[in-house]
Amino acid sequence: MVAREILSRNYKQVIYLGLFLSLAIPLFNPIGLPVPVQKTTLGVYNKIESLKSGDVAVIGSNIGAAIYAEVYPQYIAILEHLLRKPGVKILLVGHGTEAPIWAERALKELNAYNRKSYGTDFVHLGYIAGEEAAIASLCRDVHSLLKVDYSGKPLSDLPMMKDIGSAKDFAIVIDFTASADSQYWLNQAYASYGTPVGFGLTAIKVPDAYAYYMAGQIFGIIESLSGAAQYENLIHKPGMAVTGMDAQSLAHLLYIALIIMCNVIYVTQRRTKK
Amino acid sequence: MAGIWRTTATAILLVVSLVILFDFAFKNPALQSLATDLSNWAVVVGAFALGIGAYSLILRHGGMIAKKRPVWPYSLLLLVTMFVFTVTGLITGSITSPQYNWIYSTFVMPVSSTLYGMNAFFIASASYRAFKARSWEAIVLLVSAIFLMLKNAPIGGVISPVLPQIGGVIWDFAGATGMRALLIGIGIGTLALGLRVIIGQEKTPLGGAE
Amino acid sequence: MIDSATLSILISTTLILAIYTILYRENPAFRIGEHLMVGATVGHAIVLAIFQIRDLAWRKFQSGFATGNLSGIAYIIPMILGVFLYFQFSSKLRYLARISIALMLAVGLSLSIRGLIFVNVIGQIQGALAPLTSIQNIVYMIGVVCALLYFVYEQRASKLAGPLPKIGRYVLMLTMGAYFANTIMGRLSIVIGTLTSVFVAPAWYLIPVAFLIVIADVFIRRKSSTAS
Amino acid sequence: MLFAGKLSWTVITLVFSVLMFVALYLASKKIYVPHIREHAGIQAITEAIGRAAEMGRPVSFSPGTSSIYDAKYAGDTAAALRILDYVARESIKSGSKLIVGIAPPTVLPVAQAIVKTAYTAEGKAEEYVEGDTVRFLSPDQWGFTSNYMGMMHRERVAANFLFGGHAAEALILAETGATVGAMQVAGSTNVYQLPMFIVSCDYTLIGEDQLAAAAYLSPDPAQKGVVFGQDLAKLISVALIVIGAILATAGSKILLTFLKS
Repeated sequence: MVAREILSRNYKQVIYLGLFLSLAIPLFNPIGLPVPVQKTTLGVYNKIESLKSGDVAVIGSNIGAAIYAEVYPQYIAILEHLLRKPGVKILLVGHGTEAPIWAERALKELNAYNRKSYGTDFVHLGYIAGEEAAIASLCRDVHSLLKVDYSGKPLSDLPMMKDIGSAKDFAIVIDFTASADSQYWLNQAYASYGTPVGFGLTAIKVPDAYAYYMAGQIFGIIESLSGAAQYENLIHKPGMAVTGMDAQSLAHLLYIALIIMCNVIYVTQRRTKK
Repeated sequence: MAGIWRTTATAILLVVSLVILFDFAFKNPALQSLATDLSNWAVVVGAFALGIGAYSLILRHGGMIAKKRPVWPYSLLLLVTMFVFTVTGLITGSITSPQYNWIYSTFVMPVSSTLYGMNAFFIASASYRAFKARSWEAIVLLVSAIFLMLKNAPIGGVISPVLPQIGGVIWDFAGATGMRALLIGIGIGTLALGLRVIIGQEKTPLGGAE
Repeated sequence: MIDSATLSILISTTLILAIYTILYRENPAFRIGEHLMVGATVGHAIVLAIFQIRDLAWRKFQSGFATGNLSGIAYIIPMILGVFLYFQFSSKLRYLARISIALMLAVGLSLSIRGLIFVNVIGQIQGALAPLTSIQNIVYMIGVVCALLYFVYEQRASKLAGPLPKIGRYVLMLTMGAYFANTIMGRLSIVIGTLTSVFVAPAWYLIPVAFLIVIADVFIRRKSSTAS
Repeated sequence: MLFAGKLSWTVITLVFSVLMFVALYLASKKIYVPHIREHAGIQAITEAIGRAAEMGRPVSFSPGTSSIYDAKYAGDTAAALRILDYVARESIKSGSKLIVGIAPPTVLPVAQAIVKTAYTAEGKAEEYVEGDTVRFLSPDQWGFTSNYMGMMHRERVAANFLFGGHAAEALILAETGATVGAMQVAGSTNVYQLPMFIVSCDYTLIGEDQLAAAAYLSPDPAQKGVVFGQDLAKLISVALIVIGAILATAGSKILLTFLKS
């Protein structure tokens, strides 16, 4: 009786409370609502799964504050997956000035410096200036382009770098970006050396890249926050993307439920009036 | 006297508009710098308009305080906050100073993002109240909204992979048809209204017909 | 003693919660947040306007005056026009304000005509010129034509178009529904961002307090409404 | 002479303008006065104001958050000001209290002048209260929004009109209006906010509807002529789309090349 009275008079407040709960609960306690895995995401996952000990994965870390929300969770998930693969070597490189800051932040967040040994398992090259030309020379010969890593250590002191010469030695390249630089890797690494390339992109960049995917030129794409959430589920480590997607899913379900409810009430009321 | 000024206003409207319109069609450095200056002038005049706003606010809220209207403490709070922000900004000489930054990010930024985000709550109440299948038009509206929600939220694809595809088809159709027509109409409508104002047929936006 | 960062978090969280109470009902907490916000933003705008006049006009005028640059000196004109705006309170000199308004309006309207004809009209017509080789393109073309015919206002002309304007109205409703739903994700990310920022100590402790106040208010109001 | 890429702009702007001028001229000389379909939203404005007067509650109006020199929504704001003139006269006639909430400082002097003139013209100059009838709320989008929300609640407005360039605050204002039980008519050319108005308001003037309303609300009937000019411009656009698509199917890109020139 009381509940009914409150509902009819204060239905808006009840709806607001419902939305608050559907947003707040996943933030405290991620539910892990199913996020269907797209084949583009699965492409990236399978490619990394197939890496063998000794393979080198190049990560283009072109993250900036503007695309952070969409791309950083992807970046974390992929790095985590790579760190778990024994013997796989990771080479981090970017061509935006902000790139090294985000890369270091991710490495610290994942505790990479303690889990693996720097120099043998992974190397952070920092950022290289010069757009596509720089990528081209990196693919031609890493050592002639760069002498030191991000922190200034000579590359010759890093054991892992001894086996890496040109793009032929890269097993895969995954570029995280919102700009045209994904094209650079496709032109330089894939077209010239046949190195498989994959992308982690913001939602607006996906349609362009999808054409390459359909043509078989890239092995996979991680699309925005939902791609990141799919990846977090694939590696069984729900994180910020899953939490965000949980809240999004619950809220969308609530909206749809409200639309349906209002129509059910509307139709029944009209029937009784007749 | 008044007649001359009235003509001046009409003349300025016409001449300034023509300069800016011609600047778009012709590449002429002199025209371009004139058009840029005129646009900057408008911004400067606009900055002066804020004084009228501040005067209007002080008049209204000062009156509330003087007359001890029931809500006068809020008016006082408003005027004091306004004073504090103005003085802090002017004394520190920049809106990027640490002190100014502190008050701005403490008082203004959270409220802005809260109000912006409040949209999500109002979407909920609007969904419940407004999406009733009263007419065929309303049904079209609500069906396309539901499919788009199912396309965007991952849960749609879980229920059935067909749902996001339908949503995608609707989205592409909407962008290529309704949105396109809407934008073309707005362009044409703005031209028509703009021309009427520029040639002096419509005087209301200048401050009422005289 | 709390440091300024904690103080900032506590104040901003209090304000966030105070603003959210409008979802329950209009109340003093919301009013405080509202009036603080108005005062702060007007103060901010005054500071910006003063700096804008100084940097955009006064400095240009000064340096123009020093070097004899005519376009610099000319920046005295918008400053005079700015002062003219205040004459609208005078019954005799009101026409002066209209000159200043005419300048701003001319700039706005002509810039809008430039941009909207170029981007909206030409850009969209360009986009619609797909060859009619697929069913999809044919449907798109019919859709955009119908929707455009909806905006034909002359009654005889719109009657000539038969049922097409009516179909156009449905196309527009479909578009509106789709665009409505498509904004939701963005809006939700902002609330999620706000909630994540208040779900951290010490801000977090304020949330139960806010809820308790609201619940108490609900009961007090229920009692007083049943008593009366 | 013509800037590269601007030939099509110049031709189209000229052709459309000439059509509009001709239509205006024909209407002013009473040679051809078009019959313009009136939007249901316009009648709803009168209805809402009448309802407010019966209930003894005020009418609120917002001409948007875009300034009059805005490079995209200046036309939107100008149309809203034309509608404000109409709303002001109707409310004065019906005897309901009018509250105009202003965000952009540049719109303030114009709105003040419009409303003051309307009060004087209807012989009720003493009812216009400086600083109160036309209220400057805040130049900031969210400062304005919070104050407009609070105002609607406290004044218990019975009719609310939202016209002009509204941005993300559109839904917030419209839903608050619905909460306080106001009858609402809205209009905008901001295509991202129109869906919000359509969902939340009783009547919405979609895009060009609002710009055309500015013409047929004018006391001078000749202004309706321009709406016919708009119709002709739209019919040309339709023709361009249909002919262009047929040409493209036949493999000719002549129209596309023109539009890009």
